[in-house]
Amino acid sequence: MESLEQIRDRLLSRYPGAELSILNNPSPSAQHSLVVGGSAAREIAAFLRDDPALQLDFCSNVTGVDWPDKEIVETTRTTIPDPAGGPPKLVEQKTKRIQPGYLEVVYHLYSMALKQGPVIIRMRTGNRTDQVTLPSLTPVWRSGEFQEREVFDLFGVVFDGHPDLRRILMWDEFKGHPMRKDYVEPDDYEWEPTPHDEVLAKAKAHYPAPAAPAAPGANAK
Amino acid sequence: MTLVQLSRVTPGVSDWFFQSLSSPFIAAAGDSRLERLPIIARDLLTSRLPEPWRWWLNSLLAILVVLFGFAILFALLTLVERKVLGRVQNRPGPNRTGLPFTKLRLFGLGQPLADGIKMLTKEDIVPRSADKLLHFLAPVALLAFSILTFAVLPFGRNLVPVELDAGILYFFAAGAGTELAVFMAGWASRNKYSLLAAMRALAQLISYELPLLLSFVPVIMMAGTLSTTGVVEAQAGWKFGFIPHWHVLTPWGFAAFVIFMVSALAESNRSPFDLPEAESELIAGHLTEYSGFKYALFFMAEYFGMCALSAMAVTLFLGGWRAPLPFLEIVPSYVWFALKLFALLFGFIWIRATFPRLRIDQLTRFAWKFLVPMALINLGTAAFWSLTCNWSGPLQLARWAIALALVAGPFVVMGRKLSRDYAPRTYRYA
Amino acid sequence: MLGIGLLKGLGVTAKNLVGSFHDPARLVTTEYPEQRTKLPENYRNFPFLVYDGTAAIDGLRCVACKICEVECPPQCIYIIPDRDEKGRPTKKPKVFDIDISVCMSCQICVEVCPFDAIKMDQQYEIAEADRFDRLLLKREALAKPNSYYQEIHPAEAAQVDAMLAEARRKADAKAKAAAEAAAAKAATAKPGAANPPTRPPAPSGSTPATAAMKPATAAMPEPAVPPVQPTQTPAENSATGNPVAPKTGTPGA
Amino acid sequence: MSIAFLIIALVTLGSAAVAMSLRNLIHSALLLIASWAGIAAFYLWAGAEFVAFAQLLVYVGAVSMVVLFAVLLTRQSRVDMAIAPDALRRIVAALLAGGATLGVLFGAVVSAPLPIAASATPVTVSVRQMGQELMGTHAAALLIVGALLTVALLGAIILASTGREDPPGVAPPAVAPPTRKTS
Amino acid sequence: MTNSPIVALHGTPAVAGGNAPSEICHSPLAPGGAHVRSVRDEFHGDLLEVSMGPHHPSTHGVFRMIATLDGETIVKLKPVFGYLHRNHEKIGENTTYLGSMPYTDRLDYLCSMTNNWAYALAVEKLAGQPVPERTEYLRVILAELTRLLNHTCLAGFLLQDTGASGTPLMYAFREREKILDLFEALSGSRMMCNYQRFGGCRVDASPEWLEAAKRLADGYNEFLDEYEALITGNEILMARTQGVGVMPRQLAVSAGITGPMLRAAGVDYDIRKVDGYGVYPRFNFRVPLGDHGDTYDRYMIRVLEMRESIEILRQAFAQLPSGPIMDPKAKIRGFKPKPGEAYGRIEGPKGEIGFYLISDGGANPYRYRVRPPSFINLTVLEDMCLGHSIADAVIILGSIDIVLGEVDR
Repeated sequence: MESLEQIRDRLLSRYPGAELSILNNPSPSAQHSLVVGGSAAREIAAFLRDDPALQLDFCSNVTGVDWPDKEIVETTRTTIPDPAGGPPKLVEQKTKRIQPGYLEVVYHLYSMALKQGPVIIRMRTGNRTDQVTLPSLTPVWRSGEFQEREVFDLFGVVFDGHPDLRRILMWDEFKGHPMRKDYVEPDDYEWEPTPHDEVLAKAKAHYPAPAAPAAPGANAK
Repeated sequence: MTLVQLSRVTPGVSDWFFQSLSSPFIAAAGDSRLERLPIIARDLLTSRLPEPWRWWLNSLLAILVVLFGFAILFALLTLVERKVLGRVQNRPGPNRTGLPFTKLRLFGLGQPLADGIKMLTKEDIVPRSADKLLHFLAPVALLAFSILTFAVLPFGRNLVPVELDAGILYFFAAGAGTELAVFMAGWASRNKYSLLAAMRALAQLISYELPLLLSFVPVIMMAGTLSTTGVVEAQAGWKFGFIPHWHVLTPWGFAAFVIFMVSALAESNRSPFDLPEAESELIAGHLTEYSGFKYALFFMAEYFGMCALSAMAVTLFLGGWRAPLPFLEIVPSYVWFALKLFALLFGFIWIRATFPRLRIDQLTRFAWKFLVPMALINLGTAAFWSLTCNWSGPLQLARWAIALALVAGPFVVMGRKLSRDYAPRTYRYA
Repeated sequence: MLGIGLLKGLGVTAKNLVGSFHDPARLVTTEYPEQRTKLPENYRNFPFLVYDGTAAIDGLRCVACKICEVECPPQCIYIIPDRDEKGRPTKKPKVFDIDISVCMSCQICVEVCPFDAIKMDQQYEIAEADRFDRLLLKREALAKPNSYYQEIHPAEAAQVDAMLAEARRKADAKAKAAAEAAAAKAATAKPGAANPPTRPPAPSGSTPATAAMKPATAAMPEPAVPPVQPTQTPAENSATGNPVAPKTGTPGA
Repeated sequence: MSIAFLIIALVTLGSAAVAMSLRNLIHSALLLIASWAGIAAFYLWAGAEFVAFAQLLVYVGAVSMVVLFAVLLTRQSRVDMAIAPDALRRIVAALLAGGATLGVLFGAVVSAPLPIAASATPVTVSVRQMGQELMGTHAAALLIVGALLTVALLGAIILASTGREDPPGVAPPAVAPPTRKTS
Repeated sequence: MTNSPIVALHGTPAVAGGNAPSEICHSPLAPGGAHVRSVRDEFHGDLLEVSMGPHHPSTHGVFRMIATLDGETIVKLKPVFGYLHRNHEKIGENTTYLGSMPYTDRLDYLCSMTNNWAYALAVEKLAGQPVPERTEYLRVILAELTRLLNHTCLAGFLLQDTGASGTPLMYAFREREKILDLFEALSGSRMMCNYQRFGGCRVDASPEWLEAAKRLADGYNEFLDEYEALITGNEILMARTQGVGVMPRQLAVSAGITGPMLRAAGVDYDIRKVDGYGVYPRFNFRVPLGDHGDTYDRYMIRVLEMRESIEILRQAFAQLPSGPIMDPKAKIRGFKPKPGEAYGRIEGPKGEIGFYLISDGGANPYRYRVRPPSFINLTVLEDMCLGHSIADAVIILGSIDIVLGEVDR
């Protein structure tokens, strides 16, 4: 099985315009992945499936991952020469930078013909609010049909070219995407019979009558 | 000699009265006291009455005994069916219900009582848009037709409710009415899908009516009469002392018996052909809009139909109330009839416990492409059998061989054609 | 030939029908509630708190360390540690609730509890009409004697008790050694100022468990082999030292 | 004229008459079947069991199904059940047809040598004799009856097939391949 | 009973339970749970739209199929999911690695041992955690016992769908009970075993337990012979299942079908042979392949796989080493794998069940994804059912072998 670098170089040679980069996976499983730019994704996928050396005809797993905006605090140390001729002072400046988040879709590809291990490709959306469309790979691997609908349903990634993009697990009138990190569930969503700590706080807003008739006596603080 | 003479509606003097007096003197085989017990009991009850009333009372007695007997048989049959089904599936079957308010379990004998009460107390919902009269009439008609068929069944040596010259024809004429009742049930519930399902059930009933009728024609040909007692008479006697002359023990008889039983399965909507209540039947077939006691009536009618058809099979093929061996004649004839009937009913239940269900198109193809041709060919074999009845010695063996060939040959050929594209497969390993 | 498969099928059902009358393997129903299947020793239903000695509440082994509350996946345990009059936390739970309508009896609390204070019960007939009050088991309802624990999990209980005894013996030995050392030091430094009194050895009742990380296997049941095997110290790893699932009366196996 | 005869006559004629007047097609079909059963009762009253059961088996069992299936499958809409407006011509035609059949029947009944008094015990004709008689002298009649039944069956099929849009010969368009865009 | 707010709460209209998609108008709900209404379609005449489920006797759990019928044959079939959806993956992200282990029992609730193993394998791959020999063998034994249990149940359900009144299902459940008793004796619970841990398993198998398991494995071939005598040669079953629901090879591979369904279509892909995880390379066993890819093949492949599983069990009992069942350095509490991601998969009875974990160094996984075999195997349900009748659709669904806990997650 070729290494990921060789695959990337062959892809770059065939599709000079595509943005391809290797994402290193530090864990001992060493399953590194190939980040594919959005534009030529479907051709690259078709190539991966039809190339005689690879024949990745089995798309085992399609996963959505939500990377919210990250606040990165950079501390830059600058030495300022002391105007009074004293020893230079070390000043740490903390610059807060918001790294824009994105939604990511990970495809685990295997080859049933050559029985070869996973080649993992990732596609990333522009950001988490408006640019959330990605080219759908269902025309290449039909196994993506339900899984991409699930990523659309739970993460909100719009796959263009998907034959039947609808919600699959939640009911059609459901608003919002539950698997996103910043998803706030409606507070009467699932009321615990014996609430304590923050669930109790949320549940209190829903008690019609005076203080916590339903909270069992034992939990009286 | 008859128990009651229904056929002569005219009040003309019927001749049963004189015959019943002369019965003790007929040196019929096995006329032990036990044998004539039912007739003695009947005479005891009706001897004091003047002439015209005695006939009414006798017919009333016969009706009561037959109806009461089959009602109890129905109740027992539901229990026995669930017990046998349970035992086949390695579980004890219903054994909790016994006498109400007591700890007595009675091996589940209280189950029919419990089911009856449940069915009686269930609410009987009639859809608003239903055709009230027909909706009510359907189960009644179905039950009436299946009870009518009991009139000609020879339960014992001279225990046939109505001695009709064309008894068998009467049996199947009454049986033909069930289709009408199924149609009424389907139509009256004004539900498009129960009508569709009723049409499907009708297709099944009609396509299995033909093999049913064709399979008893050879018996009539051999017995030479259409009356049920005549058929039983034709199966009297034993060959070489221990092989009874039952029709089932002849090649054509066995083939006709198998066709008859398979068609009987389909006529009473039993196991491989129980299409109406298959869940793939969109809803619940033509019984969708029925509940409560009407629903129970439908099932009572199905069980009565099953009992009537197996009783007729016993009469036609298994020698009616005849004992299998000469020295077994001491056992009264009605006991033999009951034993054979229970054996066939057990066969029905056994088949229901084992076989999956056929699809509607496979079911009708099986009837038209396999059963009807087999029945017609069987007619031919029976004709050959009757023509060669006077062959003797080695020719007898040839006669058996040819008859067997005439039965087995088409069976194998048509069997192979029918199951052309179904065969157990062998698998390769990677 | 058409029909052979059908006949074979009838043969199988007939064999089962006849078999159900004489072969116990062919009639497998145990008619609950009259007959009951014997529960294997490892069977677990809902947790309960073990207490030593006779006094139910203050004999509890639980020290309200809240490890189980944190580790419980459906978060159905709720503990409030007890405080004595001066506000210092005593090693006893004032409130210890388990909501068995939420608990899924996964026994992770038993696995992570360093003090063997919580074990899995085998009581399964606990249907209730009301979903709240009676399915929320309080401390009093949860506490059960160690003898009960011996009764339902004999092998496992034996191993746990042996370990506790071992830990207690080692704690006493350490305490005695510390006492002698202190006495010796006091003797040498007698002319000096009197030493502060040595800390009385911890009350025997609730010896803090050895801080060493208890391997998960130790809490598991021992083989039902009659002699209680010496508890396996983490280092020594004898071949058959593993806690094994005891003999199981698997009916009809 | 015994009471039984009167009852059977009343039932048969009554159901036939009501069958004509009902608007609900299925009810009239069922009443028609009831009148056939009445005729079977007549045979029974006359002592001819075989014919009665044959009638029951053939008519109530089989032909009734054909009629009911035909009625259901034709699915005529209600409108053409109404009587046509120019009633005069229709009345004259009806009278003519009715009068003709009445005359023929009356002639047959009068001229046929019916035995006047019902004999004491009607001669019991065994099924065997009837079989020989049927196959021997009346074989032609048997064939005609067979033809009549096939005509009835064909009529039902033709009635049913007129309603379908495309003539039965043309197979319905092959099922379109499942377009991915479902709704 | 006090008027608890629950009743008040759930009475409110904005209840979160949700209702069925609105475009299916609720025509008379008939027994058997089938809403039916007629739909006019331009080129078919009046079609019949039948919605079977979510509580329908033949759908295995809360699964719903909206089938559009033209008379008898199916023209369109739309599966509807989500009735058992509880967002298992979000729960996985809010619980520790160990805390998710009991939840994996609830995925495919017929085969909890293989779910546990798949999750443990993925976490061990993520953290590079070694596993002692004895545990590897115990895992293989329990996985093959689960495969026996699952395939026996499937054969029973398939026959139940064709209408055999429960007899094959009862025989299947009689054998399943014996295996569940073994699991209960070992792990404490029949179906919710929660038995594997990262780097080992919880309880060692006692010699008596192993003896009982060996007896079961030896007796299983005898049961299978009796079972096949009842079913495999049965002409009615062959008529109902042969040639029904055919799935071509290319469609199977492209649609990501795995497990017995794939091998019934003739594709030689068994993860036990391909990945060689655990100690499977040490056993020699064969992988049966079908040629027609129809419902009968899917049933037969599972029966042949059961015979192979018995073979594996026999070899595993013979080679089972003694020794520790838990890696001493494995941590139960405070298990924080280094940042990174891993995808571990095993050959579950229903197909390839895999876990994809992304760790950010914390106690909870950053992303916890389950690769559900029955959910993905349902992709081809419509392609297989077109042109068949409703009675066949019920059997085709049965032959796919789905469990709704895993489909809806």
